[in-house]
Amino acid sequence: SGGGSGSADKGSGHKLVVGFSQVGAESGWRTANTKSVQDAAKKAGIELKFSDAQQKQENQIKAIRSFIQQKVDVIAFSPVVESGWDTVLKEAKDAHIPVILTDRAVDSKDESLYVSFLGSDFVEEGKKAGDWLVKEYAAATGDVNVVQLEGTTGSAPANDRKSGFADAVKGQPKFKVVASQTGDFTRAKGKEVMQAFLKSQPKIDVLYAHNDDMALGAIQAIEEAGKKPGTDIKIVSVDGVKDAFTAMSQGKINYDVECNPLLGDQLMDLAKKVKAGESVPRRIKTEEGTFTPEQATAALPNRQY
Amino acid sequence: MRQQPVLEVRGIRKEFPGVVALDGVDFRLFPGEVHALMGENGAGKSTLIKVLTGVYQADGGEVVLAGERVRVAGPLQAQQAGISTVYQEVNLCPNLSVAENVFIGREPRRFGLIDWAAMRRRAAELVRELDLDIDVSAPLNSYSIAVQQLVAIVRAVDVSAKVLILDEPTSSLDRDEVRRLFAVMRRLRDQGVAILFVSHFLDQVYEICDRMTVLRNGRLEGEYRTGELGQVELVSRMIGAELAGLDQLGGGKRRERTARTGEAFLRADRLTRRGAVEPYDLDIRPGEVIGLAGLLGSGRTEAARLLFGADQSDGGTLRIEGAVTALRGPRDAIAHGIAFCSENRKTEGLVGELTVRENIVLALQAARGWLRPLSRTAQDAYALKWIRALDIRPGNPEALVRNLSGGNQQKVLLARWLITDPKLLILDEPTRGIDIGAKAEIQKLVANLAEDGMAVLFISAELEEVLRLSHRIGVLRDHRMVAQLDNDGELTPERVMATIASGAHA
Amino acid sequence: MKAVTRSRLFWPAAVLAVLLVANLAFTPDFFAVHVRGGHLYGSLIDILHFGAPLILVALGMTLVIATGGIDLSVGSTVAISGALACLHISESADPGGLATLLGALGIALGTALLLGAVNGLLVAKAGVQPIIATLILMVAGRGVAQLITDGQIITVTSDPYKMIGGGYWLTMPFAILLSAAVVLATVLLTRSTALGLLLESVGGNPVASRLVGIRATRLVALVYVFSALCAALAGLMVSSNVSAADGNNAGLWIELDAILAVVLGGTSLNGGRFSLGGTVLGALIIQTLSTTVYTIGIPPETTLVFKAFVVIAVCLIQSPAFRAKLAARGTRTRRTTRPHAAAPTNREVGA
Amino acid sequence: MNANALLTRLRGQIPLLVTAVLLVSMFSVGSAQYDGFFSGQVVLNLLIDNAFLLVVAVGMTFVVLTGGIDLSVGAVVALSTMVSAWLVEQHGWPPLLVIPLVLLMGTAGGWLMGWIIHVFEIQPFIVTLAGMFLARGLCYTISVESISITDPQYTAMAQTRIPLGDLFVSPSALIALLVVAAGFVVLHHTRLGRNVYALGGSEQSALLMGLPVQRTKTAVYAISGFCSALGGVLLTFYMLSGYGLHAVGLELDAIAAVVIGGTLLTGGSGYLLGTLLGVLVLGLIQTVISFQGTLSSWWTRIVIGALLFVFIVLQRLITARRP
Ligand SMILES: Nc1ncnc2c1ncn2[C@@H]1O[C@H](COP(=O)(O)OP(=O)(O)OP(=O)(O)O)[C@@H](O)[C@H]1O
Ligand SMILES: Nc1ncnc2c1ncn2[C@@H]1O[C@H](COP(=O)(O)OP(=O)(O)OP(=O)(O)O)[C@@H](O)[C@H]1O
Ligand SMILES: [Mg+2]
Ligand SMILES: [Mg+2]
Repeated sequence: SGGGSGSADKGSGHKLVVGFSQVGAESGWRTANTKSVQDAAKKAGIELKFSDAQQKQENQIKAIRSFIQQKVDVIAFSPVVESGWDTVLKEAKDAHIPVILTDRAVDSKDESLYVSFLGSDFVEEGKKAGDWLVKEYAAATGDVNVVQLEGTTGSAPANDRKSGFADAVKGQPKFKVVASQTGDFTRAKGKEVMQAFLKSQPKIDVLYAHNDDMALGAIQAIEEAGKKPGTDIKIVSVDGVKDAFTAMSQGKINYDVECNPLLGDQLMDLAKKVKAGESVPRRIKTEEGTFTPEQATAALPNRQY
Repeated sequence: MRQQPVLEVRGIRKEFPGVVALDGVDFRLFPGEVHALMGENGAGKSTLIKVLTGVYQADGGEVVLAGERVRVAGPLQAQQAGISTVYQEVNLCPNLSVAENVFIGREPRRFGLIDWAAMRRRAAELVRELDLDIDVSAPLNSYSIAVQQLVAIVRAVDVSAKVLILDEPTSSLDRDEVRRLFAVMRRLRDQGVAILFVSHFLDQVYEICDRMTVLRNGRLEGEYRTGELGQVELVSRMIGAELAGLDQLGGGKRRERTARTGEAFLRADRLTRRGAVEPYDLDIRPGEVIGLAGLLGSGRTEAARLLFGADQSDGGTLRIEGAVTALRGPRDAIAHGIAFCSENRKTEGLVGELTVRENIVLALQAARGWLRPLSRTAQDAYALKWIRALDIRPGNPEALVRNLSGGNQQKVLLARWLITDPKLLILDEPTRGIDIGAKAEIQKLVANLAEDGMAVLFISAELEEVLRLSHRIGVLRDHRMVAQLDNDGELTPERVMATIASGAHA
Repeated sequence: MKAVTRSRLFWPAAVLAVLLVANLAFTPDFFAVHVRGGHLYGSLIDILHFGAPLILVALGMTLVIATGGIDLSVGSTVAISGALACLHISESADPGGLATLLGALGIALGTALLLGAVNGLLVAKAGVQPIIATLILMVAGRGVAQLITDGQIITVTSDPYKMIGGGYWLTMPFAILLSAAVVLATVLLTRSTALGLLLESVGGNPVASRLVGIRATRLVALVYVFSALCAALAGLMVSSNVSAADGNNAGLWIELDAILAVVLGGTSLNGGRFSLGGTVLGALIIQTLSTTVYTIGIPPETTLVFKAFVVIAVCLIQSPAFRAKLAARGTRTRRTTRPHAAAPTNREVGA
Repeated sequence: MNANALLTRLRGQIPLLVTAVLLVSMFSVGSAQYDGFFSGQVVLNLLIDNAFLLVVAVGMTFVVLTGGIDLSVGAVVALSTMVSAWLVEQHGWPPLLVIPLVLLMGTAGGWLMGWIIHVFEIQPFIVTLAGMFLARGLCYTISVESISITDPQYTAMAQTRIPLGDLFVSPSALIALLVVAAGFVVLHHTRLGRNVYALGGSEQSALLMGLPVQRTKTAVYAISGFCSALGGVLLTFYMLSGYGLHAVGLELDAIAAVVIGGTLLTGGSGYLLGTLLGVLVLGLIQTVISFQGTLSSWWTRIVIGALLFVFIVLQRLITARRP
């Protein structure tokens, strides 16, 4: 490395090298996340070693090992799962390479294995969705029948968004989750499952989808059943992708909890600071909001992904 | 008072969907005898053997082994009980070496591990006993069907069992091999082994067997001493009708042959393939039957395969109807009106899962191309015609070929090529496993086809058959065409044998 | 009666019927089909509708399997064709136009033709084992689909395109009609020409097939092309149904479902005899199973356990060996009610 | 034995040699291309990182040699990690009890599948697919979350590094090599092994030759089940966690490794050492990708496919050209 357009090089005289191990490319959200990291690195003049794990933890471990082998300055990665990182992180620590987690935490007991965690909190997202529901139906007296479209069984966002939501509505027996199935985070499955729900459930008031894609699929199913999404069935979802905002502006989604993939700039800043030896907070939350249809309509033109 | 039979079955019944293969058959096998099981194709011989060895479970009746009633659960148990079997279709593992095929399941071991060196050494010895000169560490499928049959025999014989069952072991062997096999059988018999022998060659049966049991249509016809029953009478017991004369058994006089002249349909000039057959010349005129004679492994099959494009020649030229032709594959050959009926019906011939009808029309259909399907009526007509002509049993065109008896499968294969109405018909061991009645029919058929102008290349291990049909005979030895003899009426099997032995032009 | 039960389609059909009836117990109006908004509406329609792409993919797979091969790349082909079509439509000036639609179809099917040809050449000409040959495209193809969509979901709004997978014609979902037409065409193609026989021959005994002069190379290559075309059509259907192309997830694991459908339909993975009707039934069994899971509310955590037991039960019922053993057990237990016949010895040889 | 026999047997090994040579060339190209690639540790890491795959692929080789297929391996691996983590962490069972138990469970599961396949004559594809569903499903019924393992004995296994000069290997890598050696001996020097080949050559013949077909078939699936469970144990050492989504798609990797190694999917022909090479090929492709380090997600897949393509086609061309 070195040379080239290295105008950003300061002090040490060689470009900062960051190794980033991404989970995979399983969704548009993830791709936006990848892109943001890559663009930010370019902008900050940082050499990025990028590796895609294709949803496999073992591939991520391999990638981190190879980063250590290549003696990068900082390692950043989005863990596929929370557990099972101690060994390889210890190796990184032994090689004096600081590690930053993005998007998801690890459950390691040894706090010294990573310097900072930057990203969203899936449980929090589920909670926000639940809170909105509680508020929306504060006045309602009868049962509120909720159907849930879960993410890929066993995946962290699915687990966490489910439990966060459940926590938020726990105290209120009127909220009944009458059906809950996995839609694998995809539109096609979301549509298929919703279609079955519409036939097997006599009364559905609310749909809670673990991501926008499933919600968008479900909307089509609802429309084909001759009902009005957003009116006959209220919809709350997570992610905040552009298509969902469009749907919101048409009144088809009632509430969307943002899960921001654009943490590239923050990550690069963090990497520079860590390399420079500055102290950084252990937990940095990405800037995430929640959107009502009005807010979404306003934000739609600037939405990047 | 005779001694107790080692193996006895009483009232055995075996039914397959739509067919009663065995119906109340009794059968006894005594130590120290060679016992022939006789019957037409589809009479139930192989089925009886499979019931005896536990491949099939009988639907009724009982098996008594050394005086005890038993239920033979499977071939493994049969083997453990001292019954060693060579089944009709070669049932060895083509991917394993010859040595392994001989020893698998009872490999010599040292410290719990297979002793490969000992295994190869002993296999080589055993194989040499039958005068086979083959590399025992080569995979079995690099050898011809005849060699494979011998390997199966070697395996069965070496088990040194109380009972040895041989289901048509000689169907592709030549005289010498048969002689050596009989020597081994006699030795075993003298040691007290009971041998069950199935063959459609009556001469062989009369030569080696002490007694015989005749089956007809799955029923027991009777049990006889070989001396008690003449050949003619035996045949009439087998087919259940009086025979006009021995002449019809196929042992009869040779057919009149008018020598053919004119343009050769096919002419091979120094045609060769490295490692398979040395350069040879051959021409076949329409209406001519050319026989190929030679010992096992002499290269007859391989010479024939070159004429069909089944293997690529790497030297010499082939002319078809005068024009030099390079056959790129069987498809080319078929397009030129050549048909090749392989000696190995199981691996190179039939598609077991398809029906008799489909197997019969397959070659014709392939030649027409997929866009011009034979109508179902046409298919049925072909199938029924040849089922009748060759007496294929069961006569149901929708039966799966896999379920047919060996001889009937062979007839299906023949029918497949006959309906393509070829100009040159290559028949490699076409009468393998076919009963004598049908054999005579087939020989007559071949002669008639030639009479009508078809050229025929006829390969058979049975020299008499070759002599009976051919106008000329090419003699092969060690992959070389050593002579071409005119079958002028004076040619005798002995002279052909002598030519083979001397390897010189006669 | 016996002739009916012996038919190859009897057991798959029986299984399907049992599954459907089981649903009735949980959802009383499961079999009800209404007309709503001019469309047929009901669970049975849904099963056919969502099963349509699987039927298509499994159809192509059947022919591949008949030749003794296997095609793992169908899932990627599904993704690629949907992605290409949606990309073309989304970039065109007139997304709702018929010309655009035809262009999209042409690009998608044309590409599939190419992909199938690559598979076919690898298998038939180069002699690579089918599972590996198609694994290459399975891995790379998913990447290509992502490359086309840039990893995002391409949403399109095109009424004619929507028609393929999500539209209705004569009150029926068009997808059902389309796949029915393809099934019919395939049946005609294989059974009223000699294609079926030749394929079965190649799969049943390749050596013998060569010796009877069947053009096995060409036939095998063509079968992979056909499979890719079916997959591409399925891909169009899937993406059209949701009006979006998802390069990441479209057709994920559909190859397993398709193979399962073929096998449930009674076609052996070893090649040879194949049954298109069986495959259709197999695909419907799988789709009904999913629908059953949704409608009777099996929690996602136990869905797979449930599926495992259903699949095994289905296979056992279909297995002649199992039925024979069951029947034998039945007669034996009935017999044991009287004391054992005092046969002197009835031991198993060498047991 | 004469020279001719030696030659024929050597000729049988040619595909294996070709694969090995291609593997070495791929490694050389990688070394020339990337800094730090040409090191012993990269080679050893191939073993360390793919130990569990190697073990699973050994089991798969047995199955494929009989002409069968085992789709359940990935799920059994996941179930093994899950059961280990669950028992050790949430029930406090000692690892020395848990590991044999898990191995037994895998073996029994495999045995059961083999038994069903043989006795009821159902195609292996479906039976093992059902096994896959069942094993994955059982994972989720234990927990949908991942369970991390903090047990000191597991962490010790995970972090132990056995030095080899300047380099090191993990105990798991050694275990995997041991399994390969054991598999080799069983396949090539015991009756069971030869019966496996015979079964793959022709099941009907094997039956008629009086070979213990049922025993062999169930044994083969039991071995595969055992190897999967052992692979799962090694994976727990590697990941220190149990998770229902571990090893998704591993069955395809294992089958690919076996087939790349020259084993025919139709059975009866192939080598265990080929499987070792196959695993190394897959691992090396992965390593090249990670050293490349600039590929976006989709290019990663495309390049993996392309490398696989080049490898397979070269392998075919070279082996096909010999006389
Ligand atoms: N598995 C099977 N299924 C159905 N029918 C069968 C099966 N095996 C044999 N048969 C039928 O049983 C009858 C007896 O066949 P078998 O093989 O015993 O004859 P064979 O006497 O050995 O004849 P060949 O001389 O031709 O070998 C035949 O009609 C055959 O079609
Ligand atoms: N001593 C031997 N006996 C038999 N076959 C042998 C022997 N030595 C070598 N072989 C091989 O067996 C193969 C048989 O060749 P081929 O099939 O052409 O013979 P064939 O004359 O048709 O004899 P048959 O068909 O009667 O076995 C050849 O490849 C030959 O090399
Ligand atoms: Mg017979
Ligand atoms: Mg021959």
